Amino acid sequence: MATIETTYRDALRLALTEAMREDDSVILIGEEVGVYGGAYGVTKAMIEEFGAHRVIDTPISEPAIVGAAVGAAMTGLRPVAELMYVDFVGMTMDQLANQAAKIRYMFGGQIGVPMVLRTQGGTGRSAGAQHSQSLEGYVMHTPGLRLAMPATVADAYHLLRQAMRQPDPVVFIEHKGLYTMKGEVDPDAPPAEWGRAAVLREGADLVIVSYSRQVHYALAAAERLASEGVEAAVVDLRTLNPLDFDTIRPMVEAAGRAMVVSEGVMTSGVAAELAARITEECFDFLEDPVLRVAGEDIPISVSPLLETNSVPTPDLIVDTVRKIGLGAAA
Amino acid sequence: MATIETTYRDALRLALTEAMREDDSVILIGEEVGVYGGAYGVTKAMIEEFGAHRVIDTPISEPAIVGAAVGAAMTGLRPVAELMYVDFVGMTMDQLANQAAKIRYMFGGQIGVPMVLRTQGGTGRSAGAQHSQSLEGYVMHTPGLRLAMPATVADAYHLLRQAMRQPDPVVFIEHKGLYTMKGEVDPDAPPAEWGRAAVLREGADLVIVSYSRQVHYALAAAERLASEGVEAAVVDLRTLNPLDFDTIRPMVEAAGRAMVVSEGVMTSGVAAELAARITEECFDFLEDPVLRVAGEDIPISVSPLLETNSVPTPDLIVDTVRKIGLGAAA
Amino acid sequence: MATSMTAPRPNTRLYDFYREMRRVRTFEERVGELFVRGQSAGSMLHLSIGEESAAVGVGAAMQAGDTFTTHHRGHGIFLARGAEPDRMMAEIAGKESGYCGGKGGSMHIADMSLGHLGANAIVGGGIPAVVGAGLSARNLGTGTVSVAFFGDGATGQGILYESLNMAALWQLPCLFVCINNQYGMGTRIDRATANPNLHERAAAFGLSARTVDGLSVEDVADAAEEMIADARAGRPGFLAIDCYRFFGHARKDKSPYRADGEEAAGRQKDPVSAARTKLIVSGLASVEALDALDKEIDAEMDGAIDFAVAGTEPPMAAMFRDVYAPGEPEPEPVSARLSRVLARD
Amino acid sequence: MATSMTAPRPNTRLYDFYREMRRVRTFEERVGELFVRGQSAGSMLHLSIGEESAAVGVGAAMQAGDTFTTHHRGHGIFLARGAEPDRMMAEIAGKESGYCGGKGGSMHIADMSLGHLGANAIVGGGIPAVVGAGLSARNLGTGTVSVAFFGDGATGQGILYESLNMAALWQLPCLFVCINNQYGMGTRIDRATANPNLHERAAAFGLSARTVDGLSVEDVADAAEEMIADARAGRPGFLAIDCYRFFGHARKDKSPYRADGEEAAGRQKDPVSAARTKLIVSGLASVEALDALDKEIDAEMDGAIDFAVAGTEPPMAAMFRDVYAPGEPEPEPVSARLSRVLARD
Ligand SMILES: Cc1ncc(C[n+]2csc(CCOP(=O)(O)OP(=O)(O)O)c2C)c(N)n1
Ligand SMILES: Cc1ncc(C[n+]2csc(CCOP(=O)(O)OP(=O)(O)O)c2C)c(N)n1
Ligand SMILES: [Mg+2]
Ligand SMILES: [Mg+2]
Repeated sequence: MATIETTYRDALRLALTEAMREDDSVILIGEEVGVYGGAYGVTKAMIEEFGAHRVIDTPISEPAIVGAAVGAAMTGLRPVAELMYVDFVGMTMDQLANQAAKIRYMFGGQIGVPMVLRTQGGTGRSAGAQHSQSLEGYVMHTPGLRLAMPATVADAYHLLRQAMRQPDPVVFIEHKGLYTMKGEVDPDAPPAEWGRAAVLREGADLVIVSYSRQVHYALAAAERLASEGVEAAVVDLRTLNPLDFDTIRPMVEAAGRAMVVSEGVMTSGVAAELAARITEECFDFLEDPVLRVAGEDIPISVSPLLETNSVPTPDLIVDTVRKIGLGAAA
Repeated sequence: MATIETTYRDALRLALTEAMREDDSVILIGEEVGVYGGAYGVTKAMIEEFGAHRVIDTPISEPAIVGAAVGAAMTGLRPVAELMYVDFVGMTMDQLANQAAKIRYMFGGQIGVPMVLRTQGGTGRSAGAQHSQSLEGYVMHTPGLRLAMPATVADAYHLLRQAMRQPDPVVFIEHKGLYTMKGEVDPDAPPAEWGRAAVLREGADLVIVSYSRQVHYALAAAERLASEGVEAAVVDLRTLNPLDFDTIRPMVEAAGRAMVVSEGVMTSGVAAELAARITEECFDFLEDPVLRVAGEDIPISVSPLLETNSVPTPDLIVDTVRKIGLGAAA
Repeated sequence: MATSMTAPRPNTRLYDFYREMRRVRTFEERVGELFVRGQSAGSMLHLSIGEESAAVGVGAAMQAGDTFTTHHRGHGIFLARGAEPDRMMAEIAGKESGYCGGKGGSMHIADMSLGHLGANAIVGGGIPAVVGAGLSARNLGTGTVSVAFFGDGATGQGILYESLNMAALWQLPCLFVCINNQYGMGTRIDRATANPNLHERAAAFGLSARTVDGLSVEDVADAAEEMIADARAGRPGFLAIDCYRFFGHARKDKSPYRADGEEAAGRQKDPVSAARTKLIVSGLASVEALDALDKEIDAEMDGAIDFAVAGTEPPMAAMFRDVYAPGEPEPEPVSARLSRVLARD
Repeated sequence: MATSMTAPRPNTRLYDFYREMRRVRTFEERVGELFVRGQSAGSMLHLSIGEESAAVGVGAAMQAGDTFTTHHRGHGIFLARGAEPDRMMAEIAGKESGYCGGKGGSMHIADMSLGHLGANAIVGGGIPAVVGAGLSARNLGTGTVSVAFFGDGATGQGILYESLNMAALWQLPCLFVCINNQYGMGTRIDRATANPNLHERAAAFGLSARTVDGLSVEDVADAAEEMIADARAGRPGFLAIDCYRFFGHARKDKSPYRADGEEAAGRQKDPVSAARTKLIVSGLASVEALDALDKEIDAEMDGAIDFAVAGTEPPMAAMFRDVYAPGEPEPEPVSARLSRVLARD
């Protein structure tokens, strides 16, 4: 295969399909992954190719879905479990954090739990407080869980392929606002190293560190800022565990300014970690504190106006940079 | 009542008992809170005074315990639910984060959920990976949930009394290592304002910000440091939501150095938030990055040696301060 | 129940049931319209068409002061318990004039004054709250019952069994109503469980439990009356109501996973037309009278759409409100924090 | 099963059962000693004395390759499936020579080579893993069965019902074994549920389900053999085993919530002495032979204590190992991070 243009959704399906063709031990398990084809269509028609024993529709039992995936992963299968919304992760946190994440450690390294938990999060569909969250912070705070959050079509494919090869449990969070996004991917090209951030834009004035959909907001903001004479670099973390500081450190040291952009709520979340970490690593080079542009510390409303403004927007990113004294207002 | 000397455990019981005497709508609900008297003895003999309709022993059903408390709180009772270990919060996160925390907001302010979820966490009993965690980070990352973590006997009493008067859900996390600690409390004295941090030690060289058991480790470390000529202030946050920066800001600005000490795992946890926040608030005054002394990014072992060293110790605090170039090594 | 009608009408239970069921159905049809007109907040709209007897039959058996929670398909239930269609539709449109000021939407409608403790977007999420409400009723001696409404899909959720067990153990005034429309999204009940006789599970926990055919709203109401009376006396129950989900799971789902024949057959189980036919055949109401009633209801529900469309989105200032109680400081907006941080010198 | 005995012995099933049950009991008594000697890692030690027939009866019915998970009271089960007492006791003491290198302890013992997918400190936490193991067995065609062992207390946990439902729906080779020792900590089963006939719940989900009296290990084994054969053929089951928890919940609990009379009566339900008596009465073994066996076992278990006590704590270097797979970078220790941060200039 050469480079193809496709959507984030189809790139995900391609990754799942190829892995299932290559390895009989890969199974999909979750609500509506089979006959329905996935709530967001990612697994469409896969049950027809792979059958109901490998594409497993479940009852609405999130805790046991994750728990069954744990047991399957310990006994020879490579389960890709699906949580329809990351908002449901709360009911699975015991199986995820007390079982999947700790089994290798508690049992002294005897065995791992090579499973992927695919899910999706974020705002954008007026889906309300229980279907619009960005809960990667819970996952990132749990040692033992890898965490991947693709922002691009190419990463939808490659990160998912890589996630399915990890020896440890990976939580793989897609963004509901990206499924129909188009982009290019070369499935045969060697992917970027797992755990390595991608520099999507260079820029000498400021480094914006982000992941998932907010990467696109950051890029849009950077474009606008460029027209105002400010050059912002944009880094897509791709994975939050592992977390790549080797890429970020020299960039921030050079620019002297960093902003982190995350859709998760600000307090005690991913943005806090990134800000604390960048500060630790680059303290002497920083001209300002690392700027946290993150989700508001509130639930998400169904009202589209409130929903949109409950998480960072390109406007907020631009306005913040202007406040630094860079750009238009400067 | 005047000042009494008592234990953390008994101070908690006193708070619960007085509240139940004053207000018939207060109930306790949880596993073993009644006949057994609580796994750590906090509710000992309370069922005898208040009866089984108010001190409610439950089946082992954490999700429904929290869910029932939510419903009770919405319909006129003042439930104090108990999770035997904070490690079980994973299975209740849906009821806690999607229901209790969001009900007021989702329903447009119609009603609140005035419940307290009492639980305990931390290391110290060789209880292993699933009974030794410090999971306040999950709670602090959830808008809508108040979070109190008493370090002293006086706060065990006063914070719990205050928690039971809050209009919103409060997660109240005790420390299993403190139950037998003795101290003084005057139940009749007006308590410190809810949400206000306590300065337990003044010191011009460094501000150590902590909460729960680590406050005592910080105080012990500060004592040792004082003998080396370093004066460290120690702040006990008491509540993590609300979070009091008005107390901390001038202290850090004056000292120019801050350390945060938390038993929770470092990455994306409470220490990250505190470090990020202090940096934001006091950037121009900081001579070093805020130092994060936190739980290791690993599960807790049952082996006492590994367990002890998986979370901050007074030694680690002292050594870190020495590394700054303050104290003995300087 | 809040409906304003002018023409004299037969004073029978079945007629009232028909009227309420028709109101539910027409309301739901209008929700569909709202969506098509691009006026709904999002597409996560779950219509209860085909399930009206559950809402109305059980709703009629409840009393003032009784409380309830619903699942995501709960419009009909709330209507049957007295909701104003205007404010419901406005909420579904995400407007400030809605029940929750536009923050909740279709899946999070609630109204404390009518005992509605809340719809829920988490399957099973609202069930344990009725256990808590049952504790309140018991301890405060209110004499009220609390009813959990949920779908067959929620029988996959462990929290249901935890709740059933507690209610039975403590003999709480609770009723668990499972609206079995045969589907959880695209999964037919026989692909979700090996034993679709759902009430047997509740019986095993010690509740009085039964299944009733939702085709007859009178049967539903009879069962509900008995079981609610029992619940009020401390004998909690579980009532499964068999029906059929006429349309897709949510607005965009066309149910490709169902054979046409199955849908056609399923839609025969129509409690609204069954009630209508019975009213006419038994001479309790004339076709003309019912047509007139239907028109009245059409007008009522058209009014709800107009009300919703005319509403405004909640103001930005509402965003930070209601996270905590009135009087508590609101969370600091990100932009305010950033301004503060950057304005430091 | 790993026991090294020298004397010739009667080759009967009951004798073997007795031996294994006695080994379990003696092991547990030694665990108590380990604690008293201050050599156990902590006090969260849950002894299975009184429950030996469950471990041994079901354990004997399992085959090599079959997998299982246990609850926190799982020493006996693992012994019955071939565990080495030495390494178990060392794990309980938190020593490097233990099954999990001293990281897991009593509540997290596991051994993949013997099919032990892990004990669990979360009540109910290990149950869904057998559903996953059942999927593996089905998809990979291994012909193995996976057994979840848990206490009556776990019937409060919703995840049990989710797991039962899945196993029945997918006809997986799973057996759910509920060791009903009448108590969850201080809560007697009749204070935890309105219907203590626990197997009825599983039946309602479509599993074959029954209760057996744990006094007779032979009865337990018969039931388990049948149900495991059924499970292997795709008919999952639920087996409740009635017994009595002889001592407190954990080492420090003296069961003040139980009347003396109740305990005395409960301890009559002793599967070990019942088997012993039957062996003697039926002439299958002499008192002397059994005494000799008991002594052998005493020596074996004394050896386990010695082995555990002689072991060393895991080295500090083990702390950051096994969070992720070998070859993956280990998490950076806090002190290393701080050194790096502070050494920046
Ligand atoms: C915990 C949880 N899991 C999954 C979903 C997604 N979901 C929403 S409705 C639904 C089907 C529910 O079926 P049922 O309970 O029968 O209700 P119905 O839609 O048929 O009225 C699913 C899977 C959800 N909202 N919450
Ligand atoms: C999820 C969870 N809740 C509570 C506890 C505390 N706890 C440990 S054992 C136990 C009682 C369990 O009873 P049962 O399942 O009958 O097992 P038994 O102890 O009788 O063997 C409780 C409540 C726990 N470990 N995990
Ligand atoms: Mg349904
Ligand atoms: Mg028990």
